[in-house]
Amino acid sequence: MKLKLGVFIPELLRHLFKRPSTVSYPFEKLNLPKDFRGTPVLRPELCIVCKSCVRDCPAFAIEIETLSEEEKKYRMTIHNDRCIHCAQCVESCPTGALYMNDEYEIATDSRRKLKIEYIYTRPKKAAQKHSEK
Amino acid sequence: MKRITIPIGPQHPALKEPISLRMTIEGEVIKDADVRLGYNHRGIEKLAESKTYIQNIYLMERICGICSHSHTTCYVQGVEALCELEVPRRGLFIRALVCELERIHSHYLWLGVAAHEAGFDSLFMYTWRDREVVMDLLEIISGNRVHYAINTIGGVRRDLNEIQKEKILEGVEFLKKRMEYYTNLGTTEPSFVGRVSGVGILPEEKAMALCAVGPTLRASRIASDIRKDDPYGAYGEFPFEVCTADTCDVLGRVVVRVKETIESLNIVEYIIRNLPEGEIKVKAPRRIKEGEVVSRYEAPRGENIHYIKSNGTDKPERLKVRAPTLANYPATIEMLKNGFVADIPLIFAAIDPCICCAERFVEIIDERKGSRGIMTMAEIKRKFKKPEIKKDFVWPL
Amino acid sequence: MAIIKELVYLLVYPGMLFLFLYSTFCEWFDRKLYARLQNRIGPAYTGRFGILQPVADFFKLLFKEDIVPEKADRVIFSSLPVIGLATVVSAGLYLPLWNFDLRAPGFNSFQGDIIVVLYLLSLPTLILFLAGWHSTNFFSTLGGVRVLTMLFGYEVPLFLAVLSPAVVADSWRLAEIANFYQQFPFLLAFQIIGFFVAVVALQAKLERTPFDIPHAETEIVGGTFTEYSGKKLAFFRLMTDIEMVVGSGLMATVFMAGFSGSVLPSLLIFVLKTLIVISILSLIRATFSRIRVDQMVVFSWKYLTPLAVLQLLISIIVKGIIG
Amino acid sequence: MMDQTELIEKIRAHPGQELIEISSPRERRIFVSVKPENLIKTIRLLKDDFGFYHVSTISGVDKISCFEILYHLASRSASLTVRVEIDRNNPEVQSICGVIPGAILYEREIQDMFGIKIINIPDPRPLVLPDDWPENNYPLRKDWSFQPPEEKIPGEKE
Amino acid sequence: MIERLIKWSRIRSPWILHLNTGACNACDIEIVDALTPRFDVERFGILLKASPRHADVIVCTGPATRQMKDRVIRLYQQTPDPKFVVAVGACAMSGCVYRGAYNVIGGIDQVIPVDVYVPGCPPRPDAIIDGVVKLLKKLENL
Ligand code: SF4
Ligand code: SF4
Ligand code: SF4
Ligand code: SF4
Ligand code: SF4
Ligand code: SF4
Ligand code: SF4
Ligand code: SF4
Repeated sequence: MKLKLGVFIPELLRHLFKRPSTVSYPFEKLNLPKDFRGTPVLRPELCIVCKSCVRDCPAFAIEIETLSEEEKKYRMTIHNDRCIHCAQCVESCPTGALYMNDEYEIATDSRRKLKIEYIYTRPKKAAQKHSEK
Repeated sequence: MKRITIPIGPQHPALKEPISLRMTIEGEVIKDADVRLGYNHRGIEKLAESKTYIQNIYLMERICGICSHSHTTCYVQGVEALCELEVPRRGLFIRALVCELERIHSHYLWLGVAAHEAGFDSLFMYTWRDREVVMDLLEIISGNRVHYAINTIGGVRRDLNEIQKEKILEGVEFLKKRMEYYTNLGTTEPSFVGRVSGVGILPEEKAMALCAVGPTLRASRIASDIRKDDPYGAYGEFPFEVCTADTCDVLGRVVVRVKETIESLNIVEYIIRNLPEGEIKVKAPRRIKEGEVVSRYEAPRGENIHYIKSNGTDKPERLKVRAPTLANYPATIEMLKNGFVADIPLIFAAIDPCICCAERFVEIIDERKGSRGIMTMAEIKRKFKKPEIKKDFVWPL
Repeated sequence: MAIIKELVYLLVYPGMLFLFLYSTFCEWFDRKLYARLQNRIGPAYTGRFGILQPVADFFKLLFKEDIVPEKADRVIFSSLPVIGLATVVSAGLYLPLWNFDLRAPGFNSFQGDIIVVLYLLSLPTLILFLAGWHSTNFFSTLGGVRVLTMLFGYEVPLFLAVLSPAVVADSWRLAEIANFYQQFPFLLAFQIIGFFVAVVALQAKLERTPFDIPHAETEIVGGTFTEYSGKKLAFFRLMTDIEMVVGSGLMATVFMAGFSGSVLPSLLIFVLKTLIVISILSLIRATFSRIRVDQMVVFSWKYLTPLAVLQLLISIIVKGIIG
Repeated sequence: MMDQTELIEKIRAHPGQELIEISSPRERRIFVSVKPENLIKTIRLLKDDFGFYHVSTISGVDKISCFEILYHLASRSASLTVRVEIDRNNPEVQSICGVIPGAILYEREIQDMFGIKIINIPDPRPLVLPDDWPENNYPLRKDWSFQPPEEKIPGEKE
Repeated sequence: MIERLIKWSRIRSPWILHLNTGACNACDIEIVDALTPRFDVERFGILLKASPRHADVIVCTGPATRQMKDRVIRLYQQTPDPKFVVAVGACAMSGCVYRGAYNVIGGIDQVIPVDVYVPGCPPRPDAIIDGVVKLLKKLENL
């Protein structure tokens, strides 16, 4: 191996007159790839409260509370401050009630704002069958 | 000269390998070194016993942010062996593809970090700029830049389509060109070579006795690579060479990694061109049969080994993880002895302990407790009044 | 009248105010160029093109809390940054920038002022050493020791290289040296080696890559500055910046024939020439990796000093021929 | 390279070995059980005569009835696990650092996590657990459990 | 006038100290990534500093581990006022997948006050920049 003084200079000078490779974020948003794993979102009308998502979520980010047994009223809380955006819940959900959108710039100054609650009643069997098609 | 002991670290970003090095030095020369782990210790092994096999995939992934795929692959391989699942070939190929892309990103990252440790910021900037190309490829394959979450028990979660394949080939082309340039640069730039050659010598016998792994071992003339010695997944089919160097120093480790990157780029190309058709995964049972398994994997930094013992439930009985960096610490201590203070970061970076932030931590240990501050700007202070620090946090033990 | 002129000279141009503004501009220029060499943008949104970035840094530090480590000697620890700043500013006053009458030298131009400037420029190094030593932090102490070790390396070649143009010009006065080379610009061609040696030594004096050994972040955190915060850090940073301006101004005076004419043209020439020197410094910073302190000493005694001696020989021969 | 059945035969036929059991559940994996007192001897034999020079790691399992310690050795052709079972009431085992110095960190880890006393360990200080860790708490024992502290989210209504 | 100068300079020059309190490294890498040519946070005047004495913003990654807890507090105290803390990643917010592990507190806000939370595991570098920009906005309105 021979040493050459200043081998890097040509490369450096070449780039001096090139456009920098810096993107102008945050003034221009970046393109996201298709299927980017952003934030999990629930479609309450599809959820049959089977709790597969709760069981499989590695970060305990989903909680389902029963508000009323007779009315079949439930509250699902997605803790975005715990979520690791792995999309396992989407995969586990038998009805496709959960999906990932592509939001990722959700920084805030309070953890409370990251907690998303859905209050819903469990849909009737028929309605749910329908939407599966 | 007076001997003094200085703390380097207390904390190092890798999960299993958070570290505090205590150096005893005389002037600028290191006389002795000692390691203390535990700053990053989170108790993953215990935690794993209380999580299901599926949840554990994601836990394993988060052992480490650089070789995240290594840990999941090693883990799912083990679980698949336990329940005797036959993973479809396409699944294995995609897994290997992500493995190699990860190796490429890790070695690019490492080259940058090594340059940064040597104070060569321009090279750091250039390599990391080019690393973005790999990150983009990984993102289009898996949907996330770092924790790909592509492995699942029984195969992989996402398939590849034609557009993605094309993009990967394009990226590989570009990366190969750049890596060749960096090979040339890294081995001919006098100030850089002056910093890395002859530094951190680890002779062959010592490397063996101290159980070094990965590029650190290979830079000491030993051609050991789990991908060749104990082929897992689809690695039996890929043509590639095990790269070694015989200088036994940091320069050798640079050379090994650079060569390996080029090999990996070739493997990626091979995988894309020979990707078999078919399913990508098979369904896995939730409960895993009783048994035990040792799973080995060649991570970018060396051998990664998981020992899994199952007891027939949906949670493992015992999950032991040995990440490669840990295996290299005894060797590192050997290398540090009689080196210069200036070489600590380089030698340390040479085993690639995900040092990228290893020195950012460098806690300026200021043992005099509660160094006093003069409040010149009382007003500002009031304005930025903060909630109290919770010093009284009690550990429930 | 003379007093007012001198006050203006001290405080406004080319004294404090000018040096402050121009040094922040130079820092911006250096950072921007360095960033562009690395294919990035560099400071961009503070003022136009980020030109006010160093100013913002300075004021922010000025208004931050200021911590003195408990074990450190409070008086020394706090006074060092101010002394350092004072030395570089006074070194700056000797640059032949405004009222340099060759026949009637004023208070800031006299035979031998080149030596005074060189010594004033050595002082910041000592101050850095003291600052490191008095921080009582291990990393700072190590940084301080490295500062001193490096000083032995680069000081001799720097002096030899800077003095050799003076030998040819047969004067120890900056204004006269500059004037001499304005009359005989071709003689500068014989000073190329000296210029190279002096720029490298200046890079070492400013502790920039590849000689940023005393505050190598990856090795010893902030080196000598580790314990400094708030105002004191602001002054130290300003000190380094002004040192860079004065150093490159010195290079421009002795190796590039100085700055002639009245206030405005001389200012323009000054800016142009110092920016050329600073560009070279930035390019060096981007091209190399940091070397070890022992390598640095070996380098300067094996290559820099012999080259500087060679330059001195050439100068003496040239002197003999033209004299 | 030797195939594992051949290797097993060779180990079995080797004079001076005192194995309780040897098996190979899958390719290139060998499990060997020995008595604690024969541990050092076996490891030395495996290293000197069969090329298992590399300690990949040492893991332990709490089997309630006893502790099981597994030494994962590796050569270029296979991975071999030496299993010893030790008494839970008097957990002690010899250090193998005399044979393979690279095992030191793993032994320290085992010591921390299971509270197993390693006899003749060159460096007995704790490795992974925090400095202020209370004594006689060994996280990986099955009878040790941990209740996480309640989380207080700042700004949350109490 | 002075007030405005102070505020202006503070917003324009946030120097960060990167502190890993037991993270898996991915967040750290993404923070470093934000410094490199593609994202280049130096545009905003952000510099990465090695010493807490020089920093204004502590960027924390990782769930606070037991061993790190005291050090986090000490580093926080060593940083001169005014100082701000950004928690990057699910770990620093809540402990992520390590919730319930014996050596993890779970979330850096259990130890020191946090100003901005950046979700993600790891957050993309642009999400981190977004978090810092939100911190600066918060400062502006203070
Ligand atoms: S339907 Fe699936 S998730 Fe529900 S109880 Fe049966 S196996 Fe479990
Ligand atoms: S994406 Fe993963 S972490 Fe987030 S809610 Fe779904 S399963 Fe849980
Ligand atoms: S979201 Fe899906 S997985 Fe979760 S409870 Fe509802 S239906 Fe079940
Ligand atoms: S050696 Fe591998 S497993 Fe360990 S921290 Fe580094 S990347 Fe992660
Ligand atoms: S892998 Fe081992 S060292 Fe790491 S957290 Fe788990 S128990 Fe601790
Ligand atoms: S040490 Fe290894 S495993 Fe850990 S983050 Fe770094 S590369 Fe990954
Ligand atoms: S370890 Fe520190 S200095 Fe090195 S690359 Fe990472 S952030 Fe930069
Ligand atoms: S938030 Fe995720 S990526 Fe970041 S440190 Fe934690 S586990 Fe790693």
